[in-house]
Amino acid sequence: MRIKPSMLLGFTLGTLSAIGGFIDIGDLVADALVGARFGLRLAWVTGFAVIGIMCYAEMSARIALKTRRPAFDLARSRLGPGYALGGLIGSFLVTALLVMAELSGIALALQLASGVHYLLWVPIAAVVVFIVIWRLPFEATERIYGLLGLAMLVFVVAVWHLQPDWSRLWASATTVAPTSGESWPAYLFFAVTLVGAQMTPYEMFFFSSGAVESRWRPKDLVEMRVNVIIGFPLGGLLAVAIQAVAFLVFFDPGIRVEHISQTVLPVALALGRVGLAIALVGVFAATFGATLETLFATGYDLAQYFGWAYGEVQPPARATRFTTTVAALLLLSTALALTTLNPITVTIYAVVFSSVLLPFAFLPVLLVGNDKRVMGELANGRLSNTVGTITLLISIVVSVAAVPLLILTKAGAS
Amino acid sequence: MNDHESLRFTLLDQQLVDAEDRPVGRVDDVLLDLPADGGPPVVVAVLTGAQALGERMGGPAGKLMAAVASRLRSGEHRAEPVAIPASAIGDHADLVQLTVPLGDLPHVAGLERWLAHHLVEGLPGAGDARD
Amino acid sequence: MTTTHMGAGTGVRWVAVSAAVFAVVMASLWFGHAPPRSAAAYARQGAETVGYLRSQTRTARLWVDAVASGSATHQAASVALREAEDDASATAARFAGWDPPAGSDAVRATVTALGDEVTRRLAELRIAANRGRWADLPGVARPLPDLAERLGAVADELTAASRS
Amino acid sequence: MRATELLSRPVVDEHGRPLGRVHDLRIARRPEQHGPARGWAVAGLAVGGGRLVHAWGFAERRAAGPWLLRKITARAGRVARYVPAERVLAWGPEVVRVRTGGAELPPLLEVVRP
Repeated sequence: MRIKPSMLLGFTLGTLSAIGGFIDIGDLVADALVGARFGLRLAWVTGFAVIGIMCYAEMSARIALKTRRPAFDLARSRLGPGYALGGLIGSFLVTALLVMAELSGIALALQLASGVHYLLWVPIAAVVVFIVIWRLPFEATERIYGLLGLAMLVFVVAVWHLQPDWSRLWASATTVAPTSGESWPAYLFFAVTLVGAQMTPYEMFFFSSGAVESRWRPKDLVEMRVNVIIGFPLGGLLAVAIQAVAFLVFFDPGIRVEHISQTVLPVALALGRVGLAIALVGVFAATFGATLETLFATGYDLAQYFGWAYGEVQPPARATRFTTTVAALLLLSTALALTTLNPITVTIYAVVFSSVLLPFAFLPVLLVGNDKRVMGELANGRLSNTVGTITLLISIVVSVAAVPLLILTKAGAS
Repeated sequence: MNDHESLRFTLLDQQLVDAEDRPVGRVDDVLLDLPADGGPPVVVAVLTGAQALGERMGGPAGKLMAAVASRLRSGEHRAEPVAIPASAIGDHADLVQLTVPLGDLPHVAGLERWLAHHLVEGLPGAGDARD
Repeated sequence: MTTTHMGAGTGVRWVAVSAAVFAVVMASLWFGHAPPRSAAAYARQGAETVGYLRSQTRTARLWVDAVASGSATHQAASVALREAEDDASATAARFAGWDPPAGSDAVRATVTALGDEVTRRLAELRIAANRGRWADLPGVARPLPDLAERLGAVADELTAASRS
Repeated sequence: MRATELLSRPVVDEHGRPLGRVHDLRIARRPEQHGPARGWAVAGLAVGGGRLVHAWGFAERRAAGPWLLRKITARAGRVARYVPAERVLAWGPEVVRVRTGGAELPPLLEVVRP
């Protein structure tokens, strides 16, 4: 079979969503932190998150290519403007924190590469992000960062080079209980954190809006599904690899992960300077891609709520309210990053609050996926409905438990 | 079977696009009129914009939204939300399609135009707002 | 579609809801940031603090090893060593800022002394790295494993004390 | 009159007995002779049942699943009734008054296109 260039091109939409959306600053922090404290005992959460986000990304993209209506559009038309406004404000606040954290992530990667303090890199990163938003076409952007993001695979290689005791890894991965010295609330808090870091609603909003922007039609269904089936599990694999290397290097000495530098340290120990350099490229690409995704997702949400023109494929002057929103959010996040607020702490809070919003994002998608009058023959099948319902129920539990656990465990400190 | 349809699912809150498929806004409310002869109410216009939406939602948040939206508008019509007459509405399958281009609706998407004119167009590489 | 007929009660309800949310937020902040008041809680915080100091010590040690074996770049290592030192001094300062409950003066003395020692050792590493004395770094780092052992022992003692 | 003012307005019969609230308006294209507009007229009201059942589309059976949501909304969906516009005596401002003649209103599902 001959592979057409357009297929590769379409494929990168999924790769970018996976690398930039699945592996972002939230994962780089949360996975390493969790691996160091709980080994692979929370890897099942990643498994669940991958399946859940695959289900909803597929559903929302299927709806988008049938109806040209992305996920946030549905939230408003199905659940009313009041409900959607709550979701909009919530996701706006969470994403503002996330953009700040992702920008800091870019800066921290550059700091580790150069030795120059990250605060000096923050405004530079913001300017580069702005230029990319302003000038670079959507597809070129996602191709570049999707491909660079593959550098994150170095974490998978590092697992082998650390010559682990595989039976110990397996035993850890198959245990659902906190490690000794850790409490159940802390264990559950980090389960929530991982869900928030890995099932972020903005992935779904970005993916479905991207499908509308790329003018995918029902004939692109297979291509879309290939993206989902390859992209998100790849992201999940990377997440587990980060947990594994942190487990192998940090668990026994009792090291707590507090910095991105610690996330990449196991790769340096396993693969030397070259490995470290590749890991830094991966971190850079993942956080850069995620900065763009979070910014766009927020712009999309606002534009879709009010019905504004939006789009990265449009020149800025054709979607001025969208462009202005994105630019304003970028400015706000840059200012926030420059306050020297600890980006790691901000990340933890952002992903926890993000997990609170999950059911609000999922419900309308599930409803429209079942609407035969809208979806026709592309309506949800039994698999989508079963997985979707279970994911929705779990996300409700997570949403309710997230903030009490955050307070009870003092953000995982004890 | 009756050929009536749900206002909630086919009109209210739906995306409005103009004759050239440009997003215009959403159907934030629907203006009804009771005919003098006693017949059922008829749809005379769809309302779009944050002013209509804020008035619809009510409460502190809605009032704030309506007030801000009204402030951002200019001209003598600012007390009333932006209305698009029912005569301009065409097809409404997944999106509500207007039969006229955005250029023929001077009150709609005012902020979009203002930003294009005052902020975005002046910058290099922004593209043209009017093509 | 919910709020079209809310009438006069709306304003009152908003005030009540806002007040309740505010109260919960304040209570949570207090819970998250209240200093330890009992001797047991103080000892537990001491154990926690010493545990973090050990983590920072061992992280620094790993970076020194990595740079000595050529696995890490000087840029990355000097950034990481500075982070370890900053973390250690912040950890120590946080604990030192709490007033010890009655009978906990010894705990305070032990923990703050360890905090000072860790910060001093990590500062030496940072200075050596910034002066480019990379060859000396393993020598400067030699006391670290010992220090980490001691920190571990103290953490265990304090944990035991907090439970009794 | 705004359509959303009508939504959630209480509905009573000619004796003032409550019949629930307006949850949806059924609209139909107007015949051409009624002016240049190809606009709509209100054909009837969807009344009774739960607010969410209507908002989520279960009252007019837009969706068959997922199973759990269908179960949760099944009873409330059956309670939803249809009021043809001809039966409406007054559209507001406080309540919508409806002439029932003592008979049951038809279930919404009977008059909605499948």
